Amino acid sequence: MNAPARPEVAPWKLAMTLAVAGALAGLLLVFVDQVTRPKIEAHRRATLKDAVKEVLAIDPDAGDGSRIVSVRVDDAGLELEPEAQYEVDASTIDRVFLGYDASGAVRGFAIVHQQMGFQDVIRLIFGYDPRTETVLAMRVLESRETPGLGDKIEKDAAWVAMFDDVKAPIVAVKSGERSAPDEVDTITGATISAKGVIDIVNAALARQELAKRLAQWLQEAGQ
Amino acid sequence: MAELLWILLSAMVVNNFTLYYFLGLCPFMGVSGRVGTAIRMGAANIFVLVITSTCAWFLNTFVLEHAPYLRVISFIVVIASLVQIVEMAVKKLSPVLFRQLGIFLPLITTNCAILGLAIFQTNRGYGFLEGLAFAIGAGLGLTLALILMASIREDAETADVPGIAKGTAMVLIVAGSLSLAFMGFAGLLSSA
Amino acid sequence: MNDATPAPAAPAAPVFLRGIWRENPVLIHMLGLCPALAVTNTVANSLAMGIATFFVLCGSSFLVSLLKRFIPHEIRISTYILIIATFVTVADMSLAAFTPGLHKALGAYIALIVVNCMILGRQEAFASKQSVGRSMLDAVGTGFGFIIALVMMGAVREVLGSGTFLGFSVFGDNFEPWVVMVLPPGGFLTLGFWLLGLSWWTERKKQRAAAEGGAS
Amino acid sequence: MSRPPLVVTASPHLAGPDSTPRIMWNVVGSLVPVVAIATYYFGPSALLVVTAATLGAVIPEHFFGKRGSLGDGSAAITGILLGLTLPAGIPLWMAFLGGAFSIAFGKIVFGGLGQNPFNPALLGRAFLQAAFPVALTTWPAREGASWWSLAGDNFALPLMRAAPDAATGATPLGLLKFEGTKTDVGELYLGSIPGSTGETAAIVILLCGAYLAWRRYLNWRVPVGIFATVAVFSGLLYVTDVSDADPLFMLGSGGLVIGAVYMATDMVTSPVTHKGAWIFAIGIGFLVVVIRVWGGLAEGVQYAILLMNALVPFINRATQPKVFGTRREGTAA
Amino acid sequence: MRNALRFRHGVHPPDSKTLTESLRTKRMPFPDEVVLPLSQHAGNPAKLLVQVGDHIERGDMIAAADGFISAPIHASASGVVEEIGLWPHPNGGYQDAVRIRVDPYSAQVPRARLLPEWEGLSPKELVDVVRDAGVVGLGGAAFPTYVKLMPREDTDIEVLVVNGCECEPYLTTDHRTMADFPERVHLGIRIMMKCLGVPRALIGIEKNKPDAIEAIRKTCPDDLDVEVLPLTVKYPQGAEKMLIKALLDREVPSGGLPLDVGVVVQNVASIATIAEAFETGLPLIERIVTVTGEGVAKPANLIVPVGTKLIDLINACGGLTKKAREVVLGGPMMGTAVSNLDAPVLKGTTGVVVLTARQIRAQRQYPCIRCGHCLDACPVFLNPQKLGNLAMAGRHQEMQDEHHLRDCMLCGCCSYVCPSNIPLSQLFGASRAALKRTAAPA
Repeated sequence: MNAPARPEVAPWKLAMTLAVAGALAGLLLVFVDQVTRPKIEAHRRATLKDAVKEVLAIDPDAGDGSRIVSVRVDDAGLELEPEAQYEVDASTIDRVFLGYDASGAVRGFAIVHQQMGFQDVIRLIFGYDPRTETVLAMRVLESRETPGLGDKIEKDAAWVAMFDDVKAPIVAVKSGERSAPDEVDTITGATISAKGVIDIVNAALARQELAKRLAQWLQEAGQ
Repeated sequence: MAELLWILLSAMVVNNFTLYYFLGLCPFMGVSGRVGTAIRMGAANIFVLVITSTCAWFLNTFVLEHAPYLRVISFIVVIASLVQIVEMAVKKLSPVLFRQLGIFLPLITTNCAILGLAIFQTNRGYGFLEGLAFAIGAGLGLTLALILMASIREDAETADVPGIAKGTAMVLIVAGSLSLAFMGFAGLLSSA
Repeated sequence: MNDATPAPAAPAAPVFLRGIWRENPVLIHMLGLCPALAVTNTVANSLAMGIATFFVLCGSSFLVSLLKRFIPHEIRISTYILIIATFVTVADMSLAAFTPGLHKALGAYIALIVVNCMILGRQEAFASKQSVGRSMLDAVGTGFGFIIALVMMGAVREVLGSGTFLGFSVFGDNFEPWVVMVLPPGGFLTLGFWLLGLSWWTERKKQRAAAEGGAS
Repeated sequence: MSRPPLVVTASPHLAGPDSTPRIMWNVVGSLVPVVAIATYYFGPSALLVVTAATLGAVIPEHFFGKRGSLGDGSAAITGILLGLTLPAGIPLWMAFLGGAFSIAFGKIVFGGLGQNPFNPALLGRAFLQAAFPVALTTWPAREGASWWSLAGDNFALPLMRAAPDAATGATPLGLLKFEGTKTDVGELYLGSIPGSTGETAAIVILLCGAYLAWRRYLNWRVPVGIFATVAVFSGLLYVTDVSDADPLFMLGSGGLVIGAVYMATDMVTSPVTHKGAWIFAIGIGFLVVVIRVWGGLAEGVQYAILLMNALVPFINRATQPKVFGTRREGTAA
Repeated sequence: MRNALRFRHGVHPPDSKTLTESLRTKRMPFPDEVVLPLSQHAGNPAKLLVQVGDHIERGDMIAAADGFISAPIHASASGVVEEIGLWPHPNGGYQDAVRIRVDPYSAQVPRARLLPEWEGLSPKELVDVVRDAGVVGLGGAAFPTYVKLMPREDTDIEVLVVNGCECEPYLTTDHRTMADFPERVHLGIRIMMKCLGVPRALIGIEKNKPDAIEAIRKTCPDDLDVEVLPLTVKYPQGAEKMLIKALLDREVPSGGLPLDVGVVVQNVASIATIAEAFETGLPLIERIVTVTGEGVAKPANLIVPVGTKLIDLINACGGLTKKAREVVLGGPMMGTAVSNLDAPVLKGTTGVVVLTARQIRAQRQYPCIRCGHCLDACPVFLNPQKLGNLAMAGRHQEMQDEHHLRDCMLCGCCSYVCPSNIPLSQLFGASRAALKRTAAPA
């Protein structure tokens, strides 16, 4: 191959070869994309849906009559969507999910939000009942907090459970000193991460007065 | 503005590209023998990273919206060709600058920091200015790590390093120590 | 892959074995350090990254050696990168589709396989000059070497950093994990530690051999 | 007449009064009161932790270090200093591990005494902090307990987790950062506050440091520069209401005093020139305040020193002395 | 503006001068034989003029100067040339030397000669007298003195600096010269000033010699513009550059000479020798030597014939004690150790210091701990720490190109303060030698 006298190759030929190679590669990728994209997207939707189900503690797929609908949120107002869409922009909260329990009563909203934590952005979902102004449950979806410390916001079940039925807005208190229904402990050694999570929940509810708008919207819908 | 500053500082020290994300390790291991070289390499890196960030933003906004599966290919091809063009331009326009930085440019293109920057920037959904801050921060971070490593290595040249630790093993342990030290910046500005 | 017949001129075994240990891409040549450090905090991640890289390496070696006649010398690097990037994208999408958990854990580093110098290096140094069979042997050997190195890293980091191996508890529940091992400094230190250990071992072997040579 | 055996050595034929082992052992000696006061405040646990860390440092030095290097005392200093930066309640195996890491990866790998770029004790501590963040930030509270009681779970089995200790406190810095409460400054300087074993009793450490500075075994410019920078910078932030910590609090809290007096002044890892020492000290002071005020951690002294350690070769390069006869070019002759 | 009279950096070794500083100089009895090496000065060795068997009188020239930088050598005792050949030299090796058996019955009176009347001579003629008398710098370097007396025409000398510091520990020869022969010093200054055409002279004396300062001040003639300036006691105060810095606050440029700042420096003992040549008409054949140290039974300041063997000299002082471990020619900071006591006293031998085992630097060497004490000690502001590392790594060229190895005076301050006992100045000397070797073939 490496013969000293290499024949000169015309530039157009080089370009052609590259173009052909590029086209072939592109074609291949389009094909693979066609195959995998539905799977990837389905997975994404399923993950989100599972999280919604978890924080609202209902399972519409069990056929017990509970159901989840999605509500589009924008400046104009909230708008019920004909079919539940499991896509959400977590930084602007362009969509929330409304769950009804088996009896048909409103269970609450599931809200996805993200903000800076200690190391990086924390993305979480929580259930919220605007009528009682109570957070139902909280799950961290994505975080890169320090393993062993900050990641307790995800892995410490006892701590995560503190978000069950806590009054919003939540007040962060020192570890082990929770005394009121609107308080959540921080974690020793990971105060910032823990506070970050609490802040994200509060910020989501305060964002463009979301809590108020949700309550109002529910009232207008007569529920 | 505060957001941009945070992005810059984050890429530079908090999550330093080399010491936290392991990007740009090849020059970190290879070109960190002399402080002078390290500074030039760093400067060339900043330059290429800024170009990359701009390219990536452009591609993301106008091309990849429609064909995300072409991301990796288009990043690598477009960035590599652009750097090549810039290299030729620099050679023509300023031979001095080329002597200082030029030889590093092709090396940098196949450096994971470049592709890493483009991909991180895309994943995080940075806009144009944010991307720019990210690129400058990343570049400064790489330069900082390179300079620190180079000056430590220059000193170690006259040290009586045990035979089995000579070379890469010692560089890695220095890198690990630097990485430990940089953990002090964890959470910088995030609590404010 | 085993049915790829080696060229009769030279023995196939060295081609295959070389990359696995004696010229291990990570431990000896310091190639592909970025993934070797970034994603090896668990054995599972290491394996996944290793296999993805293995796939890309074999795929591109196959194509490059197959098409070497048609690739003009002037644009060979660009072509290799194009081929590698294609395989990487395929791997990326497949992982996302079939093992989303792993895909999330490996993150951006899958895409970064493209700039893994090891892969480009094998194309330039071997696949572009050798027959398909030998290229595949070389790719498989090097790929295995890469996986071995990654798993070595992952094993130390997971066992110490999480007290588990492939998710199974090693020390019991009361183990205090060394968190640092799954953090970036742990990556550098673990590789440094392996290199120290290996060179200590080689040194000792050399000394033994010298001592025996001197004695006889 | 019988002639005594004569030797021939190179000039100068006289040796100065200092020797490296003497410097090192003097530092060890000056640490004795610090260990004593730590033991007084934290009970036998403090002594145990310091001993474990020292053994951890000395044993690898003995087996893997250069022949006879144990006698120069530097490994002992590393171990004692590491022990003094740890909470009294941590399992002894962690202290031992930290000491071993300090010496093996912080020193021997670079060729032993004098060749290491980072302060080994702090490197060991940074490693421990990254490895066992919980254990390293669990400060036993001492109120009410008898002096003889152990401060935590010192005797946890190797590699095993410590039993959670019921009575824990928070350091003054932690209280300020995460709870917004401020500790009385008087307590900081004299006393019994939760923290690492060597963090308390700043006065004793300052006195020991003054002794070493007087013997020229440490460069006074470093601690002075650090204290001055911290005071000025944190004062500036205090009067502009950026931070709640007044300079006195900043100076007295956390590991600043022991860090500035004993860690930053480590000859091996601080600059050789006076100008460099000032730059080094100012850098440390600045980083300490930055990390404490804007960082995610309550305490930043160890990281500030390690980061500036990394810069030392660069600082040394940049502050080479001006050679005699090259300074006033033009005016001379 | 003049600062306190000191230079920056330097070291303070214990000066140990009390052993001999108050002892008046005595004349040593003539030994049985004297050995006169042909190379006793900087520059070319002298050219031999005598043969074995020749009978010579004290003061006769036995070897003539060879070339510009060289000096003649004169017999320091009357007797017979017994041997001309290799003989142990104080620098360690063997060198050509003339061995003279001293005539035990001789009165040791020199031949009658005309005393030169210095007042009537022109500078040129004065210089010739000094040259013919074989006068060299007695401070140790033994640089032929007459060269210093005839500076290039284009230089503008403002002041003569007389070096009476004697900063080396133990040595008291300069001290005694000033205290015992102050008039002679003044005469020497006069002659030098005339040669150089300088109106003004400064004498720098370290503060630890109050009697010397007193004597020089008291005897100073009114018509002579001479100022005695006490200096801080500090080593190496007697180095030319340091002395000029302390007295005049002028820095000799790197690589330059005192002439570049309008100064000529001369050691006080050499100046006295110049005067002696005019007072007695005798060439340089004897000098004051301090024999001292804890290893000598009876320390003394002796007027010694050049060429006296060390063993004779030491025996004249009661011999070595049991503690004696190292015999150093010159001061303990820059002098050289000798093992063979048959080596003779040279013109430049300021003292013989016998050190004990406890004093010498034979302890274990430790690695550099970067304490920076050497940087604080180096009087020329080098970085001995860096230089030492480079020297041990064999990177000599880098030392010269980037770290000013050439400015090192090998004063030994860095080695003295080094707590790790690293022989820094020795390393630098070796590096310079290595550089010279590599440069020579090219």
